[in-house]
Amino acid sequence: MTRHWMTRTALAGFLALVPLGAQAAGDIVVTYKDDIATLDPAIGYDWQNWSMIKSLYSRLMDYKPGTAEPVPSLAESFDVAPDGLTYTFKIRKGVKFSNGRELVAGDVKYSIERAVNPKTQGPGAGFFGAIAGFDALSGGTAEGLSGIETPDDYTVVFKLSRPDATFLHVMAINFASIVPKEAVEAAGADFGKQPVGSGAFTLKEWVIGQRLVFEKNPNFYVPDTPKIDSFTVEVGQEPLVALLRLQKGEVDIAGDGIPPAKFLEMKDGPDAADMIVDGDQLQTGYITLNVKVKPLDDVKVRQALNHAINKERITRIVNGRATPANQPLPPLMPGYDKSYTGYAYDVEKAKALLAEAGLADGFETVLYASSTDPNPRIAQAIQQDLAAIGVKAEIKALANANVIAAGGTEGEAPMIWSGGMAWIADFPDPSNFYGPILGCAGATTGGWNWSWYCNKDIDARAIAADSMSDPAKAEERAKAWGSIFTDIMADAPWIPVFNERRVVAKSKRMGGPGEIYIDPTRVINYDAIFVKE
Amino acid sequence: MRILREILRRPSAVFGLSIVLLVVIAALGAPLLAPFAPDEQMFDGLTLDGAPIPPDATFWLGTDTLGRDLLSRLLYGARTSLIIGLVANGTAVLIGLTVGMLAGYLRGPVGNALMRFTDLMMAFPALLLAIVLAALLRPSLWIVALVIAMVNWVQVARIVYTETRGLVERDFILAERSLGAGHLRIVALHIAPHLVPTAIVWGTLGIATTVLLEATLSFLGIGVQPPEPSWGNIIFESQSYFTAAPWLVFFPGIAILLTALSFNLVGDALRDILDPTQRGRM
Amino acid sequence: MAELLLRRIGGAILILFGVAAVTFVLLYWLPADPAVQLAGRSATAQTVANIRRELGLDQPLPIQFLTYLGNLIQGDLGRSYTQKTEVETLILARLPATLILMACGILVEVVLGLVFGIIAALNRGGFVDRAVMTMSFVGVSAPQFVVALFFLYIFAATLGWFPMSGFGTVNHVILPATTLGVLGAGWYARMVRSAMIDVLAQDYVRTARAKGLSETRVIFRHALPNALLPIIAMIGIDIGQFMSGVVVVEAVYGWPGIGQLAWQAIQQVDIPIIMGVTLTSALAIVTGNLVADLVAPLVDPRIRAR
Amino acid sequence: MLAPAPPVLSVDNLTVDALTPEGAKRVLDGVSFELAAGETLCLAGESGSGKSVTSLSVMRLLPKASLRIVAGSIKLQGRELTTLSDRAMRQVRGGDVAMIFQEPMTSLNPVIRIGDQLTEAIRTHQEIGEADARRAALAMLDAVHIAEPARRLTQYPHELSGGMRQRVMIGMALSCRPKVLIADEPTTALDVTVQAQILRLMRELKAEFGTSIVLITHDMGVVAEMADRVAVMKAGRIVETGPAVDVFETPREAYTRELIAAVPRLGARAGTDGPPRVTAEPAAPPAASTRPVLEVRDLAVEYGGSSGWFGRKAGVAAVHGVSFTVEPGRTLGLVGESGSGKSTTGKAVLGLVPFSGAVSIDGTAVAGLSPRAMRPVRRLAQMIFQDPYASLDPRMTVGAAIAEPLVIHGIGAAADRRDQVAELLRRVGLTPDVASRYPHEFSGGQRQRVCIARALALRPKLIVADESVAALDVSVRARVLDLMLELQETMGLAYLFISHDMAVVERMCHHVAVMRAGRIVEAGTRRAVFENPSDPYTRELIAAVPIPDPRNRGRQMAPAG
Repeated sequence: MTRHWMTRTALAGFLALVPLGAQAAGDIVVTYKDDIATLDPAIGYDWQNWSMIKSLYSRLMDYKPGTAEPVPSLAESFDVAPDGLTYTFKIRKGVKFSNGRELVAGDVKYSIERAVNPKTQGPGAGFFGAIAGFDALSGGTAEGLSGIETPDDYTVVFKLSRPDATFLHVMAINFASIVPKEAVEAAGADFGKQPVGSGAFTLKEWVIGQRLVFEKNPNFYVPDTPKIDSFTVEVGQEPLVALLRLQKGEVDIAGDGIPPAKFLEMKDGPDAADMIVDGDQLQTGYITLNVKVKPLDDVKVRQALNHAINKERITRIVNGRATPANQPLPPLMPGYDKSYTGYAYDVEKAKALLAEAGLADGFETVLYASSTDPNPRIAQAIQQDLAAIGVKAEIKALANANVIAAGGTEGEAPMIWSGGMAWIADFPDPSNFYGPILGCAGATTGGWNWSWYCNKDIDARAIAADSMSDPAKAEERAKAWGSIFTDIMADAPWIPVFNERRVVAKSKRMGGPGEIYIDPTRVINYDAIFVKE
Repeated sequence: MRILREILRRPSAVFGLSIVLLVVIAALGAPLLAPFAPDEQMFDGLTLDGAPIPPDATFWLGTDTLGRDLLSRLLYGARTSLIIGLVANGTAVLIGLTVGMLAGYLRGPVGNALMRFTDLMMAFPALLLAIVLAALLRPSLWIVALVIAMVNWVQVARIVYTETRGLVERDFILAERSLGAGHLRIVALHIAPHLVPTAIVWGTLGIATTVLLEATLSFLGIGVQPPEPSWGNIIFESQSYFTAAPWLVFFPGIAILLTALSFNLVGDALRDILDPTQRGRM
Repeated sequence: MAELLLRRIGGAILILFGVAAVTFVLLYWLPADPAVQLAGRSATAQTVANIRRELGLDQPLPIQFLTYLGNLIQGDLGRSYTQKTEVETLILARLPATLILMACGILVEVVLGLVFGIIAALNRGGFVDRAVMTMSFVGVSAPQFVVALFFLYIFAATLGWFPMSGFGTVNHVILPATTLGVLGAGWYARMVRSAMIDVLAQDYVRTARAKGLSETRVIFRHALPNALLPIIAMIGIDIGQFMSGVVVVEAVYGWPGIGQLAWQAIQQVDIPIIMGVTLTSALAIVTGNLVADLVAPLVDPRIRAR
Repeated sequence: MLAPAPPVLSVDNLTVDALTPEGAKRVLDGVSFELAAGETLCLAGESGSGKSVTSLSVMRLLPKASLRIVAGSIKLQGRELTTLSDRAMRQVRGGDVAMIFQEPMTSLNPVIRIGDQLTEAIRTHQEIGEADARRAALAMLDAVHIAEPARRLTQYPHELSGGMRQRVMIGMALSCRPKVLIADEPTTALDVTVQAQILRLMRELKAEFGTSIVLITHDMGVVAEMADRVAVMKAGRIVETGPAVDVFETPREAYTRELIAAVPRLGARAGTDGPPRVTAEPAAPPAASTRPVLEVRDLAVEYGGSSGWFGRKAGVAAVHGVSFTVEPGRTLGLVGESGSGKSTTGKAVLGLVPFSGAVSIDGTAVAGLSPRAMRPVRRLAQMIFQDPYASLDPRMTVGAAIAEPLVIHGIGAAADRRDQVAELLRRVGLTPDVASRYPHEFSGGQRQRVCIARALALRPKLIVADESVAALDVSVRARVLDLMLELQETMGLAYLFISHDMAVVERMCHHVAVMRAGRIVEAGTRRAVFENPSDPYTRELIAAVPIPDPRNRGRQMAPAG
């Protein structure tokens, strides 16, 4: 049996993959280096599958393409109670899963409960923390969420246990994608490989380790969407090789971006404007300074380090594909404080601060970094900057998982360069930059607050800001958040280094504005991209 | 002396020996020879776009992607390679000798257990094991050396085992036993000296393997930690540049190849000289 | 013969068990916590604890290992942490590609090794011999990732003769297989040469010559089959080398085999996959040795008699 | 009488150089001989005399890289072979001149069936089909008297005994009816009974096929048995040629005389009890009253047994139920053919292989003794091995090697040991100044003397001599044997003398035990065993020994069974 299977697969693998040079106008090829992990929306949480899951499933809410503005999607309309604790969604009628069944309110309840249920082992459960009954379900004492009600097939009512200004964003996040119960149960743990959704595309074929083929969903409820007939994701492609193939016209989008070496060459090339999409994303690269490790427990030391880093030079190492940062929030994020200047690059001041802290001769410390290029190089640049003020940092360039483990262990990692694991916002709301990475909640074993910074006052202000769920108060709320982050910077638990721009290479035939290739909420917006005639 | 004379009669061995000497000189003399500090990220070492600079009058072999002088890094990298080569391989040969000799001489349950353990190690894909160990132990120069030693002793053990088995069968060992010599005496005075050539040969050939393994581990980003230069991690840091800045891959690549080649050539010549029964073989 | 086979298989199973145990313990001590990994950055401590319990990671090591072994015996290698898929599915999906690559690599090294080894042996001590032997050391001394990058630069990027990466046609396999085979070819050339020199000095070769046989017949009918005996054992052992080689070669050439899978898994500390790939490799190595043991008697009647 | 026929093969002034890193070295120096039709010419000489180089030169099979014919001519029926093209030479090889070699065990290709190796030889020289060639091969196997010839065709060499393989080699050599057969030590590796059969076969076939034979041997017994004419070689030259009877009875050269004199003759000691006296020491009285130095009861040894993961594996019994005693100052000869278990017995006696049964040395039972308890016993019994080179650590000077037992047993200070070593070296006929040299600087005989000196260092009562002279040339062998006798007389040593050579055993021993397949088939005084053998196997062994007397030829051809 096994042998039969092997010969067949080997042959199929060998014969079926004819060179993909000339494809039909509506079919495009996207490449990635790594395997696509899973297409289960309750589980998938990396930037490769993020955009694919977006296009396979639909959610109550979505964003206007290329923007951060939430709009109803599966929901025809929604209604928020004045206290901000009850959300009522009216679901579009006649929406069908790719297995042919109509999507109803029960599916919404099932899907969100599934994302929260500990058995699913989903990483996104925490996003739904405001829904009533969350603690019972995630604690294992209940089977469902008491806060989700379905009065009829086309109405879903969410009851929150506390106001949550980001709730509409949460309803647009991948984890809130709607899945049909029967398909999930039929596929069991393999649902991620046999996805059934109601999004713009359906998965037609998945050859593990080689490619995935997505096909247009003809019944998709958004008119004229998607624009392409299908897209094939080829995995296991070295970014550099993908670029060369892209220049030959064999590939339409090089998903991993442009390797630095190639970037300069292409940027100066004649087709740069047509082939490179370069834009901001909701990302900040930072160095965490562990407030529980000596001598970083001294705020003066942390401030000194903030002054020591030459961010301009670091952006040069990434070929200028980033902008130096001075605060945790990226510029695109509401609440970003344009007037804040942060800590300037000033070696003398840094030395003076160190001397004030009684460390005029510097100290020794350890800097963790992801082992994937360019992070070890950036770490070395940081190392050299630190050396200039007498701080000797030993670099540990490790696999991400090991860095994450070190960061989540109290007293383990004095400094971590976040690159490779850097925070990219799940949705465009400043609160998304606080809780897990700077709030007290994240400062636990296994948490992502690698600074172990915990300021109860700030935590209280964060909760207050999040409770301003009235859309009218959006401006005020953003301001509140902005001041939270600049106040945090006074304590200097981070050295914000840069906001990396996203650079995508596409073939010349791909049309549309840059935003749909570097969509702030979708990465690549497969629903919107199209092929020029 | 005889060995040196014999080596000098073999052109390929002379070539190997000269490269080995060059590498040793580079390693020992790096501080004197290197035009720049190996980890100095020079402002003029990168173009304004952040691209490395090709070989020119200032930077003879060009600069790397952080604006450091490649020549200086290569010279210091020779230290890494040699240290790892000597330490890792020395340890590997020592472990291999001990295990192989004990297993070959003792046989019985202890010898059997040792050999089964060696078989077990043989069944591990060496690189995978090294990678897991490196991840587990968190790499530093010495840890990488240790990891390599833990992977590489197996071959030596197998060879020493076979050789010891052969020696034990020889009449002069039987003669020693008939004279009433104890195990320790037989092993120390009559078996170990016969394994010296093997140790020397593998001590040399193994350096080549070790240098390659270190380079491979560093190439995969789990070897010697930056900014400590190693020929492998120089390539690792620069591999995405290999079309745009081929010198960053070419020079360290050649350095690794030549070093491994020269140790192989010298080791091969030593095998020829020290083990006349093997003359002209492998 | 049957008893020997049984003993061999028994030994192989024990070795696999040992590999499983050693790998399991090593991975257990890895600093990375799979539950934290899985839970992702937005997880609460509660979620992490839930996941740890679901995966059985809260159990003591021996229990975890026994559970793993129990599943293993039923052919269940567990589920990948990151890919959420049965590990055996992932491995089986990628194994054919690796097997194709390895088969081509072995072909390259054996063919090159035989040709050059025989040429060198027949010209023993001469210029050709020395040239071949020096070249063989160049092959042996060239790190595979450097060869791979050089090949890519020269034959794919600059000359454009071969695709840069990928899988599917004969053209795709040539560069990776050659990269993989160059190292072995060096060893094989040396092995074949020394085996041929040994065999050519044997009495039966003298007998064959004394019979008045042509040199071609002496070499190919009388000497080569005998010289192949150590080579066959070598191919068995070589599988281990190859398993290491494919990690690098597949990484550089983007070959969709289990080496690539292993490398991804190691970077993501996806323990079930690392375990699975290690066991698969060990199985391949052990099987390779076993097959070499079984093939040897077909070539050498003396072993058959034992 | 007809005019003498032209010689089939004539070798004239053949000169061969060996190419060494130090330059050319002459190994054959103007060798000339002729071989008449139907004649057997024996090239006799000790190792290194150039016999084999001569025969390989005729076949043009000298290894190109190391040996080269620099002068001389080789004519086969008037046709010059030295200048023949390779292609033509291949036709000669195996067609006109065939050759058989010393080692039948390694001379046949192990991975090719006997039948294929035979038909290959036939088809190389005859234009016949496979089926005919197989018939011819079968006929040849029949001609060399191999049982079940048809089955042999499908077998591999390892499935045949040494004697059968040599028969196959002969059959293969004769399959194309060569004019000349060169046999290079064809029986040296064979047991004496098999040797007798092979020699008989060669004689038979020579008549049947009308082949002329060049027989190369170091064994003067074989020469006497086979030769019409003899050419004696020494150091690359032929020193004497002539008809066999003349050479044996009136040798002209001193070397030839020495060679013949050195050959022990079976029956030479007939009518006496012990070995000849070689010193003026008074003969020791028969040691009836003292206890034996070695007493062995029901000794059994098993080989290859092991206890592994899958239960105990039964081994092969090499020795079963062997019992004997050795008296002080006496020699017990343990004689038998290869595989009879005699060497194993010798090693077991000294506890070098695991055994069961009872062994006591000078009254101490050694079975089950701990290594520590065994040490005093070790001083009483020592061993001399077959290959003196292999039994000395090549990385140790001979002085250190001889002192080794003293060091091990903690006897004497360093200076004393030096003196003792000097004394021991003198004792075995070497000068003390050689102590600082390494084994490879000595000749075979000298090395064996060193081994004897080492064995004597602890002043043992018993020496186990395992084929101690088998690897030595005859002339050297005689001198070493004399040394051993002398030591026995002066030091009162007892020997357990293990040998396959009946004549040597006859010369050396007081008592003899004949072993076959792990058992003693006959034992008694030497005189009883040799003059009145009671076991048929003993009789066969004795009858098979060639006698170095061409007039007595064929005596052993009596059907022995």
